Amino acid sequence: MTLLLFKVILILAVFAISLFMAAYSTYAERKVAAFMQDRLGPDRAGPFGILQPLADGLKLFMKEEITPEVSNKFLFVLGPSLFMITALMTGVVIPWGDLINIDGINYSLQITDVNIGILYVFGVVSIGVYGIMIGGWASNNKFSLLGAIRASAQMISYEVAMGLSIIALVMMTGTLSLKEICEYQAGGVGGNWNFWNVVYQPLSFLIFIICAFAECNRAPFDLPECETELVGGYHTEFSSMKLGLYLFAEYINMFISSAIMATLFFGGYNFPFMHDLGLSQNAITIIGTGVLFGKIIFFIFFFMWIRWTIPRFRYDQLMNLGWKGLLPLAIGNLLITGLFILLNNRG
Amino acid sequence: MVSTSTLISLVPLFPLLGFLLIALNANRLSKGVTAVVASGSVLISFVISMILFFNLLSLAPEQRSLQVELFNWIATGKFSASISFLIDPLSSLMLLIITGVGFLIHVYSIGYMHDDEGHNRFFSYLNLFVFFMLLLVMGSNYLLMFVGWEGVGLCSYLLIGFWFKNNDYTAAANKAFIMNRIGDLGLIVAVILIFVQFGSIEYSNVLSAAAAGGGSEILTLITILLFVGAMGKSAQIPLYTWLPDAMAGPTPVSALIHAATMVTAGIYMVVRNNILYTLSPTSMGLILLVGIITALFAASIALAQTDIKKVLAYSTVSQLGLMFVALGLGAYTTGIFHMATHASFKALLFLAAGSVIHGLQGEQDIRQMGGLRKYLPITFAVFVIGVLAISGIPPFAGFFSKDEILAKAYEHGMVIWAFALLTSLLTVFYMFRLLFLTFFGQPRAKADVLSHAHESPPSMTIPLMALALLSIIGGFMGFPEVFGGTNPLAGFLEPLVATSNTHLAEHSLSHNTELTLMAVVVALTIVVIIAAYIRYVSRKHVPAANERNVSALQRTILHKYYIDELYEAIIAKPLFAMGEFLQQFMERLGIDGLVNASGNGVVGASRYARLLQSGNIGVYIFIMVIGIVLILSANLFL
Amino acid sequence: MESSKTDAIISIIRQEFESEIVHIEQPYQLLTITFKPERIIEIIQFIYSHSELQFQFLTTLCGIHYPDQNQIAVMYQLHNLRTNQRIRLKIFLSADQPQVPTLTGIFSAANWMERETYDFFGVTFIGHPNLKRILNVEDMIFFPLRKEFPLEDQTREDKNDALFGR
Amino acid sequence: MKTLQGIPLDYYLWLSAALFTIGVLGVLFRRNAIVIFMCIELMLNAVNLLLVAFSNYYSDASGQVFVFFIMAVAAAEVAVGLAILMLMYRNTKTTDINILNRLKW
Amino acid sequence: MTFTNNLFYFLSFVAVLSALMVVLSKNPVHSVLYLIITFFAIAGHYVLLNAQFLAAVHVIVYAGAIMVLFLYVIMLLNLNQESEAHKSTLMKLAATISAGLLLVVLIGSIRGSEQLMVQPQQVEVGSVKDMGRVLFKEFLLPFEISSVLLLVAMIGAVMLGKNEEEGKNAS
Amino acid sequence: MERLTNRSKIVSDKKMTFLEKIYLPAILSGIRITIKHMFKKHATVRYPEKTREFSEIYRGMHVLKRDDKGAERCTACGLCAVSCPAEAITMEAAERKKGEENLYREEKYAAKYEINMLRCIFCGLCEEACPKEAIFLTDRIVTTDYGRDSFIYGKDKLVEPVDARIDVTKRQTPEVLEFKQHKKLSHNR
Amino acid sequence: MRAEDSISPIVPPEEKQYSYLNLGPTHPATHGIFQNVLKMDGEVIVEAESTIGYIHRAFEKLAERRPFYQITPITDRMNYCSAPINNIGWHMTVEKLLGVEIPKRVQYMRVIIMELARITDHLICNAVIGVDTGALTGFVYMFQQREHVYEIYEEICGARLTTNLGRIGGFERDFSPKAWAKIEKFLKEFPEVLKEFEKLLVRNRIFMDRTIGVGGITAERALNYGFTGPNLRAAGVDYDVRVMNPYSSYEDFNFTVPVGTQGDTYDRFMVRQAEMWQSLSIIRQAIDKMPAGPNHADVPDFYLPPKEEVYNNMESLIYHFKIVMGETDVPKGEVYHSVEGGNGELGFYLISDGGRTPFRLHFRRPCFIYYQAYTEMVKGSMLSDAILTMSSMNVIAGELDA
Repeated sequence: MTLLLFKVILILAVFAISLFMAAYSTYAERKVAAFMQDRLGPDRAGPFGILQPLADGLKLFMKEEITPEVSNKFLFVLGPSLFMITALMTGVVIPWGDLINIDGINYSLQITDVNIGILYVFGVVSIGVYGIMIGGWASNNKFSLLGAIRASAQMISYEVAMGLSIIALVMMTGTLSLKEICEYQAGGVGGNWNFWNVVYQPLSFLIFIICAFAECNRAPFDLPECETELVGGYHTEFSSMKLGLYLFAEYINMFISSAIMATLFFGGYNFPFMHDLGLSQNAITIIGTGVLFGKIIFFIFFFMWIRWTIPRFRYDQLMNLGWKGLLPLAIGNLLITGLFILLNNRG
Repeated sequence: MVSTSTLISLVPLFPLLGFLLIALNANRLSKGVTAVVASGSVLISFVISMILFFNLLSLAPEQRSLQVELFNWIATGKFSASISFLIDPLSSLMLLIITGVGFLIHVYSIGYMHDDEGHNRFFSYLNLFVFFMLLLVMGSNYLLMFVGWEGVGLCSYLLIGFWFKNNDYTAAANKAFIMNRIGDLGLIVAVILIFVQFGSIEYSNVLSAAAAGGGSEILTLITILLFVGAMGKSAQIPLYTWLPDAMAGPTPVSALIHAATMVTAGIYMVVRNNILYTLSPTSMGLILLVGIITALFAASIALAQTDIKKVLAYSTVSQLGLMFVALGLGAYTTGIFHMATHASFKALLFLAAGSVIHGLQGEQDIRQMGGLRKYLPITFAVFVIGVLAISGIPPFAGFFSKDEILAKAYEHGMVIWAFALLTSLLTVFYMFRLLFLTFFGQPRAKADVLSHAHESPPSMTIPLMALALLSIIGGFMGFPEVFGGTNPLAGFLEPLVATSNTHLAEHSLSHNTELTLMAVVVALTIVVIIAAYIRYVSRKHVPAANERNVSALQRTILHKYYIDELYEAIIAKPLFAMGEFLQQFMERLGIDGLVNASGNGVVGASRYARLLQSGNIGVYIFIMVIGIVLILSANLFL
Repeated sequence: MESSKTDAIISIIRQEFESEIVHIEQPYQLLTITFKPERIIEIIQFIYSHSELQFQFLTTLCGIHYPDQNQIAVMYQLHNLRTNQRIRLKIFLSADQPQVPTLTGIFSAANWMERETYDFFGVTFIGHPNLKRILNVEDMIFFPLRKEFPLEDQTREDKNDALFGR
Repeated sequence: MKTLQGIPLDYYLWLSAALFTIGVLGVLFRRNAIVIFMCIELMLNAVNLLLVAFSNYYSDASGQVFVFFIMAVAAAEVAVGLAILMLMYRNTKTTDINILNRLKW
Repeated sequence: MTFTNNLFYFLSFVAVLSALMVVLSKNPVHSVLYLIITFFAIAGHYVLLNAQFLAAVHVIVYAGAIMVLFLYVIMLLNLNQESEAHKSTLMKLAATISAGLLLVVLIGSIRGSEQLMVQPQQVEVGSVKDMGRVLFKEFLLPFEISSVLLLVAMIGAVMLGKNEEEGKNAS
Repeated sequence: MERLTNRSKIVSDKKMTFLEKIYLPAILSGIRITIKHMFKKHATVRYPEKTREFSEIYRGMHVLKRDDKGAERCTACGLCAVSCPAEAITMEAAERKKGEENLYREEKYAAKYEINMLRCIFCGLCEEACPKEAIFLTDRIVTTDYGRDSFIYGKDKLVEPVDARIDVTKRQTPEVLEFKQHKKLSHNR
Repeated sequence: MRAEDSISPIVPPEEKQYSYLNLGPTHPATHGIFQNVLKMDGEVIVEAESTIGYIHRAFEKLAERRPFYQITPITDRMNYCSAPINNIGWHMTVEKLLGVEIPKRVQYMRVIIMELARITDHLICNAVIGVDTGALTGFVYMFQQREHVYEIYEEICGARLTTNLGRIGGFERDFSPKAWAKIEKFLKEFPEVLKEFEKLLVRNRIFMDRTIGVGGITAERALNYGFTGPNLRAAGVDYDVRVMNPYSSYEDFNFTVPVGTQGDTYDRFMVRQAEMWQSLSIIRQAIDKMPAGPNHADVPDFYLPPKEEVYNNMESLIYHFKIVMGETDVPKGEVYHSVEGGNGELGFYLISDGGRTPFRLHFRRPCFIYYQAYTEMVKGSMLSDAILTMSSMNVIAGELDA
């Protein structure tokens, strides 16, 4: 098996898994919401309703495609596509697992280890705004426009705090590569006592997760699409699979942010005692990937959990929290981290 | 346990934090909180200084120099300066004085400034001052010292003009500031020269390079310029006139800045650079000369002053002169010793004077005092201790240090010794004059003032007592060898001046001579005290309120030899005249004319040129592009 | 409501507006005074600000059509919350061109109530800031609550609309 | 990255000259202030590209640092410029640059 | 070799074409989108030039922030092609000619230069570490100044964007 | 405004403590509640398989009752139509012919009896108005449909089938039930 | 080109560009159908105008054609969140006109029903405030409880939402044991859920930030606008019809009148929340004090005779016919009766000319009166605030348009 073939397979796998996770996130969202609200959730399609995502997808494909008369046709299609593409692109730099040995050759379960992985993620995420903006603008609907404007302002604002919170982490680990950050946390208990980064950087993690909520437009930051105010926000006018793309992309974003959170703060595919079990490398890698997905699923659940619990912010309060709350906090965290590193290096 | 290097950087940090905390929340914090924060921060620094001091003691003498670099501050080309702190015997001693005396004065201020509306502002300034002073003595290079130097100048300015609503006080603050700038000019030029000469401004580099290099003209120039700086800060002739005026500030300020710490910066600086001075005898001579003249001159002025704080201020100038005498003689440790003892008893005197002023609702004129013994018993007691200390009565602190100076002077020659002795006797006289006029005899204060006269609150008296204790025992740190044993202070400071000592001719006075000298001095002192007693207590002489009743000499002295007027006449007036001339002719005719002409020309030209302005931005851009094309093509084809 | 209190109210109003009072009654213990329509706003202002009356809460306002007299009555019901007294004021207007000054100057609440009354009965409230139909469509040409527009008879049987009839 | 090598430096010169000229053209061509603004960004980027190319050629990071600064300046410029544009639009209801012909006095 | 060259040609083609479209498209929103494509092409060039960090920053700053601002403003002002008045044909002609002149002059001045090869360097000048080292050592002062500039720009933008009436009400 | 009664009490406290200001404690207690509910009994009724228990006096679709012998009880007196506030009931009366005694209990009967279920508000007034125990509301639901026409329920849908009687005894008061046991009133069954 | 020619008209600054947003008629936040045209400057509302009447059904006109007992179903459809209060209010109005003495037991039963209705009303309003702030889960928890109340209604009258509950003079039948059991169950279960709901929102800073200071109105303005009910009490005026003009024996029960301070959304929320607790306590007291007695008053002219009599007894049958046809005599007169509805003072102004139908019936609908303040309350606030203000005012379209 050549490297190229392996990579192609890996890319396809990541693509498929992203879509799969997104599809089942919609299902999980409905189930979690239902369970938290003493309801049952979808349970008609298949046992426990597990075929519901397929049914939903089918329905979205079959629905009539409505393009508003006055909207800009090209942009109207471009918006959701762009949002989806950027959502999918992020998965490239995430280390899904450690090395796997096939026929004596070690392959890394990461599509590409860009040495500025985190920057890459930020770059791609910042493009995602266009999907929303273009879609919202092209709808030619005031609610959509308001939603789009809110979304872009919110995403840009929270990107700042998010970036700063990560810089503290980067200062600590000394690398921008996700793989290296992940390996920095290798071992854990029983190994060489490198704890998860969240132990060292709890504040950074807190800021990051809050910003992740905002970047994914999830409650309590779901202002761009809050149905009681803006009907549907930026995707009010969308129907059929274009709407599907928006919804899907949102869940993919959630999946990817969960993956990034797990990688940056919770050791990624590492798990405690991983080197003390005496397992073969491949086994460790496979278990590690499983562990990573466990962490991801927990975070996705956490996203939902929060969404179904707390109210949302108002636009100005959101901005206040971002600029006056999280940003100074992130800067403070940065300074403290810097101070510690300085003292540590000296002492 | 925190490492020593961290401890060092913590010393100045706490006063800075205190300052920031108070200054940023001046209107929010209550007075109590402010006082606790301000004094507490200095106390912490003091404790840390103590720890450092003992750390230092535990090291071998050669190793007693700790340097900690926080970060590189400026790095441009060859020039580099870092924020780094140097702790060696000299600076650690200074630290103890600054933080110790500083802390006591902070505590004193709690009582003294309690009812002032600028209470919080005052404490923030005090803390800032302590911070800068620490920076000054702890800095490991000239630049950092300069920063501290300027900083304390700034604080001094702020504090002198603390009651800025009074115009006179503001003028005094301005005076201090300007005088100091003259000195600072010398200092900064000296620092630049040092950099040019040695390629570095780190003490360690410079001093070792200088020691290795030997004397030269440039070194003399540097040292003289440095001394100009010292003259400004330590109030030496001719830059001394600001110090008496600086008494406009609150009394704790006078005690802290203008007696105990800031004014000794010059001493510190000279001692820090003792090698340079040792290598340039010319400068040494200059210091000696300036010192002795200042000492005598100021002492004579003090004889006739009637303001309790002014007397003390001139006394300070005089004592500083004495210290410079010691430095000029190459007796660096002696200078430091006197500085240390002086810090305690002069602070004590100032604070006691403040207590008197406080008790009399702001009265400062000694002619309006007298007989305060009964009203202010504690103040009286500590004042007496202070006076005895400054007069050099054994075994009070001043005795040892002054005696050491006299001994050194004697080694050098009789003339110097005679002048120094005269100064010292004058000191005794005016100090006892002050004491007798203030506390003995009949009360001369107005009845209503007297009826309210009261002892100060404990927050003021306790620091007084602490300082009094220091004034009593402080001398023993420089216990002379004559009485057996070794001089601990000299030993402690030995590594600092070791290089200098190798260059200086070794004098030594026999023990007998020294003891004789001591006896003579003490005897003379007692004589002078008796004279003062007769004049001011027995005969109840009180300085006349009216100037006409005094002799011409006295009047001259009272007017401080008309020095201020002299400065006014020979410096200020010509300067103003020149300014006027330049304003009238150069400015109006020459420069203004040129400027106006060009302006008028442009106006005239633009009357036509403005027709080009269509206001259309597109056209502008268009023209711009054409211009670029033209320029580029000119480049290309020509 | 005790009669003494009512009497006091009546006497205060009588003192000021004796000539305006048409009729006073107390059906079901609720003081009801009928006034001539001309000075009604003045009267309401008076009982609003009078220190003993202080009817400062407009409970409701509505019209009543009396086809026999060809009159439209406007009923104002006020409430003094402090003493818990209610009062009902009535004026009778000609049904041909009912006009009365607006109460919106005193009670903001009167705004929609008057619009509703206009909508239902065609009473023109002079000076109303925005007098247009509120519940019915704006191009309606009649005033539905007048009695000359009867609802269809409940028992009629000729109407047999497959969708909405019976 | 072995495959990536050897593009002549003057190719980049041509390219950035072309981009720059297009930017200039846009500035001259359009009347919409926002588009003019964007064309200025384009010109800046042409310069950036050249700087990076030079930086790579001389293997000196200074060129890239300059690009960094240009980005910072561009961000500042855009923030202020767009604010001015908003103000202009608020007052004149247009972004036509010719409307601002009162700037001449 | 050829791969790189092809990539270079492709990116250059995209960059120039979409740059032209920026100028020529009537709808400002399209202009913005074309400009974004141009920026991506330029980012691609950066990667070719082994400046990945700069490429990422370029995308984040230009595409992620600056162009969003543009789009934001255009959306807020609701501009479309109808709102732009067109220049007279004469002006357009003049514009084209002068731009062409500029191009000619630029080409003329570049033409003389010799063929220099851009090589991927052994020393990775584009890495974060190197950039940081240069930025914070040699260019520390400009760096600080540019931070001040950004701050000032921020304040300026806020002041300009502030509603005047609000200010009046507040006072 | 002074208090009108002495029973009032201010209930809203808008001051936030520091803990409340930092969001987290409230959010934590919130997510505790929601997670607790995940493991609680669900309130959902899986409708077509299971139905909610209706009350005995539920007001659903009407039924026109027959008596014990299978004859329609309605005598077309029209009270139900009069009492209907929604005017949903239409009926036409007819005289009973000979030989129809087993079909209609009284001499007069409703030849046509229609309820427009779109108009009907299920207020139950017709049931109360009926003096003949003829019309009852039941716990059956009027099913949905696509057209409006199909909502006009005629006798075919309203009259209970002879072989599938609908039990309404639960709706009747004990006194009525007891009264029906009387021998002399057996004609009333 | 001369410069002067091209000087553009500068738009005067006061003519800023505003956008108009149609909030409604069918917007998720307008619970019911009514429209608000908002003039917006960005997200800030500069001006608002309300258009109502989308579901106007001319109840006042309809009532002039209906016998008294047929008006009850009409009242159902005004505030459909608390229909029983409307029903019973109407019954009491007629009883007042007739001068009928109502047995204590009936009065207490009415209190229980009315307080249950108040709970459902407030419960929906508060749950919907939660929804409009984005917290959907609390809403679902609360709605389960509303379901239980509806089951109680169902046990009592057979219907759930539009109840047509009770008759003139009392109830059509006594509460069944099952109904009592359900009431007891509700009294036991509801407090827990309510507490949980409060825990989710009341001290949550996000919720407090969203609601405090939003859509506030001063007591003076509120009174001037004719506010009643929780909205008025939120502004700090403790006007409650149950206390000021007790009806149906409310004077027998011990309860407090919760008030707010600033009349903002949070106050309204808290007042409603507190009123639910008070209602629970009133129901408890009513059950404990419940006297024995008949389930209706003795009004042979209006209360239908028992069915067995009708089937068997000619005189009863005649009465039955008379009542159903609405041919009984009523006194002439003019009567105003008000009850404390879910949203405030629900008044019935009835003029009878002695005929079978009212001569004129006017409803004082609290929603209709206070909703006109909405435009004033949202001026200068943001879009999100406007929505919260609307939901916290609890505008019920049925009552608004009547």
